[in-house]
Amino acid sequence: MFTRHDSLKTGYDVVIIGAGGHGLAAAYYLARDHGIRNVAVLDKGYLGGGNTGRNTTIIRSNYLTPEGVKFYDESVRLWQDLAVDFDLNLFYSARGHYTLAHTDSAMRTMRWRAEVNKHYGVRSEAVDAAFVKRGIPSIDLSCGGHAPILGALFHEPGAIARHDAVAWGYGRGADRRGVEIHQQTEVTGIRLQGGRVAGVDTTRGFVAASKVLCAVAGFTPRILDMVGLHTPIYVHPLQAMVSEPVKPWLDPIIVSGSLHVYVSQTARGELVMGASLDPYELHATRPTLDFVEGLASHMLDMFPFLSEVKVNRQWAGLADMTPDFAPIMGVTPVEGFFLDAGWGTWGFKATPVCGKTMSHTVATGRNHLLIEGFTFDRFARYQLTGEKGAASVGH
Amino acid sequence: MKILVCPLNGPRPISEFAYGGEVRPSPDPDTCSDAEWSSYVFNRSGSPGVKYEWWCHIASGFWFVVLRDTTRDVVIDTVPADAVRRGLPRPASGAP
Amino acid sequence: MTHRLDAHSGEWLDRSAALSFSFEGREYQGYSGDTISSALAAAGVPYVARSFKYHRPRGILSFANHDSNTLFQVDGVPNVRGDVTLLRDGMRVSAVNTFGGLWRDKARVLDRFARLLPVGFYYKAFHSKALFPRWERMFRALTGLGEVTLGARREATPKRYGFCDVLVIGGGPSGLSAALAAAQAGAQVALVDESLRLAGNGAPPALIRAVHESASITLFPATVAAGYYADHWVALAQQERLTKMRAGAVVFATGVIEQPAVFRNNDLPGVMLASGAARLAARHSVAPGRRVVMVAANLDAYVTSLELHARGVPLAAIVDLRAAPENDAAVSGCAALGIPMLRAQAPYEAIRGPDGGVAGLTVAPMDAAGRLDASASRRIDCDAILMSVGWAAASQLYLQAGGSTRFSEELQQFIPAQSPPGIFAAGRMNGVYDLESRLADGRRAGSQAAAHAGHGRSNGAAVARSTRCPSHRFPIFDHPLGKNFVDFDEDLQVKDLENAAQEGFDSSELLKRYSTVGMGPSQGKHSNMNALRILARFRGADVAQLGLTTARPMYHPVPMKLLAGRSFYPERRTPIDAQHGASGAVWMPAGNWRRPEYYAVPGESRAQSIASEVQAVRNSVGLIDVGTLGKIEIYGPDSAELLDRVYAGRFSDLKVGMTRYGLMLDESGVIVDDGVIARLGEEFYYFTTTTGGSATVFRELLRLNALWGLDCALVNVTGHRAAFNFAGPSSREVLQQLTDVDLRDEAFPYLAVRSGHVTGAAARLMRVGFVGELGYEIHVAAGRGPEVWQALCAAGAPWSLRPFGVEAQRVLRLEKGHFIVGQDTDGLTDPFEAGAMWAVAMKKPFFIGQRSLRILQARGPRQKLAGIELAATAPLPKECQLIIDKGAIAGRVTSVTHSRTLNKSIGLAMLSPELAQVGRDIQIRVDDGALLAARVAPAPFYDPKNLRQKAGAGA
Amino acid sequence: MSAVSLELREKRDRLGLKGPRAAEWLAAQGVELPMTPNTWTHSEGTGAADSLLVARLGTAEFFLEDGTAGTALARISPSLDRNPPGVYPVLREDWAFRLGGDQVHDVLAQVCNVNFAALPLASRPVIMTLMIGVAVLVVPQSVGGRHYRIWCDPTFGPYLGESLGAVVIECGGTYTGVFG
Repeated sequence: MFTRHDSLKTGYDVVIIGAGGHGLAAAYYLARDHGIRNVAVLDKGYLGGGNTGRNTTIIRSNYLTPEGVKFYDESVRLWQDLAVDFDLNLFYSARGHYTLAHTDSAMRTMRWRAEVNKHYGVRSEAVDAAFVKRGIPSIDLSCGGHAPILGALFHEPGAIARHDAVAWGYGRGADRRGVEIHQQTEVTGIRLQGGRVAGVDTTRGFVAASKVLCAVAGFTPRILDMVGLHTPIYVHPLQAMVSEPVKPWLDPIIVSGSLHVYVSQTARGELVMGASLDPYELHATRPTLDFVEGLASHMLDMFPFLSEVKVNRQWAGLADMTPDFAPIMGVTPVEGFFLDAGWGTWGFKATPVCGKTMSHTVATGRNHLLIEGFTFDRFARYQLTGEKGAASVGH
Repeated sequence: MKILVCPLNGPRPISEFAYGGEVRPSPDPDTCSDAEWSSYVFNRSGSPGVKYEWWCHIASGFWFVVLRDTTRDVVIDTVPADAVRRGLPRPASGAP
Repeated sequence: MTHRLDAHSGEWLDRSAALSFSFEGREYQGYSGDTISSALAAAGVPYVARSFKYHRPRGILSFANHDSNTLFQVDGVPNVRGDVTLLRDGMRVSAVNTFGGLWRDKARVLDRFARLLPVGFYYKAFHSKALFPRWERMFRALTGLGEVTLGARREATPKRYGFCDVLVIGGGPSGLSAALAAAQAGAQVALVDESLRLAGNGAPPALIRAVHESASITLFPATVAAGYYADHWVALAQQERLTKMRAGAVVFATGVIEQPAVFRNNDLPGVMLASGAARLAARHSVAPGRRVVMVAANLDAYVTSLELHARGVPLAAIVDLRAAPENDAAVSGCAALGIPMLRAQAPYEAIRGPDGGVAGLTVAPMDAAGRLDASASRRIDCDAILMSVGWAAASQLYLQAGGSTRFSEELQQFIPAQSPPGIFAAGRMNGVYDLESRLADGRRAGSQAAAHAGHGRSNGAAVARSTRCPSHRFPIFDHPLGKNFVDFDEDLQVKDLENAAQEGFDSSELLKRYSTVGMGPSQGKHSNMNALRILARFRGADVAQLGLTTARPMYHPVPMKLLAGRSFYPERRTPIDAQHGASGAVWMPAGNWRRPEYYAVPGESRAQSIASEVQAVRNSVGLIDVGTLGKIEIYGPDSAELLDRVYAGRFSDLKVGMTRYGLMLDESGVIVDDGVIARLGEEFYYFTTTTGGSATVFRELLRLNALWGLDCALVNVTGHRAAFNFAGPSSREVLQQLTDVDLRDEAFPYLAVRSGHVTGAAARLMRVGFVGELGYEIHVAAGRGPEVWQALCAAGAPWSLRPFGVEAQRVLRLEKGHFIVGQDTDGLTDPFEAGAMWAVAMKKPFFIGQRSLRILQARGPRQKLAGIELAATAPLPKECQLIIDKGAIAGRVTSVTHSRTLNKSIGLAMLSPELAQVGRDIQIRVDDGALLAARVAPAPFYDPKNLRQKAGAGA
Repeated sequence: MSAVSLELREKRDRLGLKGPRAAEWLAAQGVELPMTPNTWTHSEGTGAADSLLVARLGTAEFFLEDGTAGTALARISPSLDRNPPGVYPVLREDWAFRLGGDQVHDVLAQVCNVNFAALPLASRPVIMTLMIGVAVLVVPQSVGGRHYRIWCDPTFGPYLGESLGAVVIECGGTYTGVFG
């Protein structure tokens, strides 16, 4: 699938930091759509080893703001053709997505999202508890009496995919088009000349490049320090866990903001479960017991019959958080330095559209229209996007 | 579960505490530029390092300041809240 | 035909207690003390499972829960661990993942297509948009293991916190001696062991006895240390509960896990790990077979052979991979028994018999380089093949604890390199193999751990690691026809891993993800080591250079019921909760409170009840419990200063005895909370916050007070005070009967606050309210709340008082045009946008959010909150439906209701500024997509001059 | 007596105080104060479990609860009405529980992450912690058998009582004085 390159060239047209889904997607589209093939993708670890391989693989476009909806809707469109583009089965599986509402204020937010979605032709509806029960007959609507379900936002196109395969597909596609992927190659510094990018220092030597794209969710601030840029991004761990395989019984994807649960069942029969962000800053992916305790408890509130189902494994990733729950993308004050960051807990679903828009932005030097709402300078201008809505829970 | 040593209540599991974010001195609102102010309001020092942080022991409502290595999740020092006013010693980065 | 051996003194069975159980619908017998696996083995069932992918027949492999062959569906519970689950009388056991049962599993045809299903095949097939959905349905039908029983009840098991000085994980010789040494040093010790009985695994009986008798050692048998977490916090999973153990220090005596040899058909039923066979025979008196071949690469093979022979199990041969076995009594012992012993021979292929099990083993000579000469291979007839070729350290927990390991070429095993403080390794996991050394190593670790926990002095004489290598460096043998399995959970063969590496997945992490090696229920316990060896061979590297994948909890999978425990949900109730219930309250959640949405009256619909509650307030008097509001007192010389800094308005100039509305912003100028601030003294204020904000606002005020070092003190009385809003034209008349406070306008004007008594209870009365009628907020001590509430209800009865709920209050406040923070405002709304600048004192020297407001003023509002109204006849739009202007989104309805009082529908909407002009016509998109006409209207809608509240003028 | 018992106490006279001069003022009222933060003491010398309890919460806050027959608070409270400077009253409407019995630590181990069994009673510690999610004030006492006095916000009282009670009863104990 990939070529192992023994040595780095002295320079490339574009250096992409981070061989995760986003970085590889950008490389893929740079090569495929913009004819820029003299590209190196550098990763301090291994391909797809960051959040690409640690997320809960949910793909949806039921966002709150017009900027968000248009952006993620384009992503969903791209997802659907990816397997064929790659000639690689990504197990992209549209299963329907329920965001449960347990309070009337949550119900209000669901309707808000549904109305904005429908305005842009995205299939979402605010539905009542009876609809939820029809879609998920096994669910306990009372949630053990703790948080009765009043309704939900039902998002029909909601899907899951085999996360690792996405990185492999983009990696192989880029590799075949001449892009070099260098794993175990850490960027240790970025050289500037007259305020513009000249190249990057790595653990394997200096590499010249006039354009550098940073796509290292969870590690963004460390790279930004190298070019002296400041952003609102702060990093908290996000944990997840997976059960051992059981025969499929759960078709749709379920999210509950109040209970801090999201869950879907993979093609292997495993239940993949996530919850909310860890409560404090940490740059390590250590797991915690409180996390599995809380998540298991809330899972059993919704699905009491899972009492005997066993948790096989837990893990964590590092999430770039922003104050308005929207990414930070595009050109930056440092000429030739491009940013694809601030992905919080929702970066996986954006992989294809980030590749598309960032490759355009890197190739032309101008922000793609779809990312105008996510620019680097919006905070200085007090022009935050309203993705946070009224609530403060965002999966 | 992580143990945090509260200056008032002693060692307790971290679930007894609320995290108050990094201690960040504010620029003088009357003299600073809009850019300086928006940077203070929104920007964060997101890189890993040894940072002073606000922590509150929930049951007693006791706030104090923790010097923590955010890479290893190791507490290096705890100081009373009023130390923030008097000026915190600069952390020797990469401290034990 | 049974494989049960004659009874012997050491067996774990109670032969007087026969148990009957069913497997795949057939009845069998076992004994008390049997596990499901041992009972099935004794019963001589040819095989017990079908494999995950190819549905090949599988038998018992590790008898240690280190493989997924013995996962069963038991009485409706999926994936029960047969190796370690005790047999119960009447158990109904069946295999998982079969179609039409174990014996005639329809999916067994997959085995024949194995060639067509190489690793990652599913990434390369069936991904046309048209085909995938069909293929996926098929795949989902085939996938998974056991089946959940929908509708099964939730089991709430108690969890507990545990505390000890030294936690020892592992009850083998080193673990036992570590525990005893730590206890003798004065430490409180917890000793955890997986197996059903703490049998010591070959430790001296005296040691076992001493541990059992020690008062300072708590034993946790049949307990899995499932995960290590920060600061010596270990999850102990027992049968029916989770214990969260906090230790001062931890000793990892977790031992080693036996690894299979990899050769063609090494997964046939009857091919077993030797240690598993030994346990079966010793504890459960089950013979692995009638004619057994031992594949050997270490001394354990010969020791086990002697044990088996002693239990009456005939050995057909010992096939040693090495040119020369150890010079040891066990070896000569086997020779003396006349067991045929082959050397420098390797297993080439296991022969399948008619019943699907083993009929023989072909062995081939192997040269020093490990090459087999298949032409010279010969067959040995047998019905069981035991593998004793090596071990892998059970270092998962040690690695989770931050320990680091290095690969020892001498021992062919990862051994501890560096341990963090309070973490100690001992025994075979530490590379120490012979019994005396393990005991010594345990003593060393135990005393070091005790010392670390503050007991005794560590006498840590390091113990030399073994010189004899217990593990073969490459027990993996190619075969042109493959079926030489590395991972039994995932049906992975040697070539699968080589192909994956070939495709570029040539690091241990990538190999794991692409091939799924080690991702099954046994988490690589029997497969990671061999997979690593295969990868190393492919890369031409040493195992040491590649390293292990990250070890994560759980060590063994843990049922969610244990992790969840009982689940506690703190719920708050106002002091009036019981009275609400008695008055027919229909509850709604409000944060962790429950509040009456409205009070149901027999014969009235919900809408009628809410309407009547509204009318009561407008026309006579109503009573609502507002006890969920945050209530804070602030005392001291700097009280006014603090309030001036944290609220946007000014409170230092508030007169004693008066109240004022307060708006709270964050640093970015966004509205985050609001409330009423009452000045009760020069240096004493009492104020309220929103229900949702009370805890966070109070905590933030404490922080700011600590930061600023002001001379004032904050007291949170939210739960300690009951609060009601008593409102309506008749409220004064009714209340005056119950209070010593003079309620006349001149004595108690609008927005004033007074202290006095209501029905004898000390009370604070504020002439304020959300609902726009003459009214009083009444705050009393929580304990007096119920009697005051009842007195008000009784006194109001002649005026047909109604208690009213949250819904009625929403109508009433909307008629007054009051916004609700969080409903009518969102996460970015500033006071300019909310039209609340009247509550902001920009001239103050400082308040939180002030600096940002200056910037926002220049930026200008992006949206504006405005009143809207619709004709009474128009359908009522829903909250959060959109305002559409020229086909674009131009805002949203934040609140809307039908007002009987005003005979029209009214609401608030967040609009684009150009639309937010009184009189402007707007369009709302409603459910069916139609556009509904509405008009921007001035708020308040009701009593705009606020005369009713100010003057208290009756209608 | 059963292995473990939870008792919901009837309301007694209580007084909460904080502020820079609270200690000084209490001393002036003849109340014997605990000197170190988060400790408690019995006033009126007796040391009997039922006499006036004085707990120091942090440095500058005090929580006093009278015995059933106590008169101390009735005596000193009135002089608070003169609003002495630097002395701020704290309304304490807490629910109060008494948890005791041989198996008391089995119960506590299921509801709280503090190692109560290891507390040094001699130093008379006051514990402010979270118990099944609720902030509580805990005072361990040994007079009349090892037991714990627990106070919580009254709006959490029903939840804490019902939840603790359930655990206690499951451990073969009794829960008395249940309200409503």
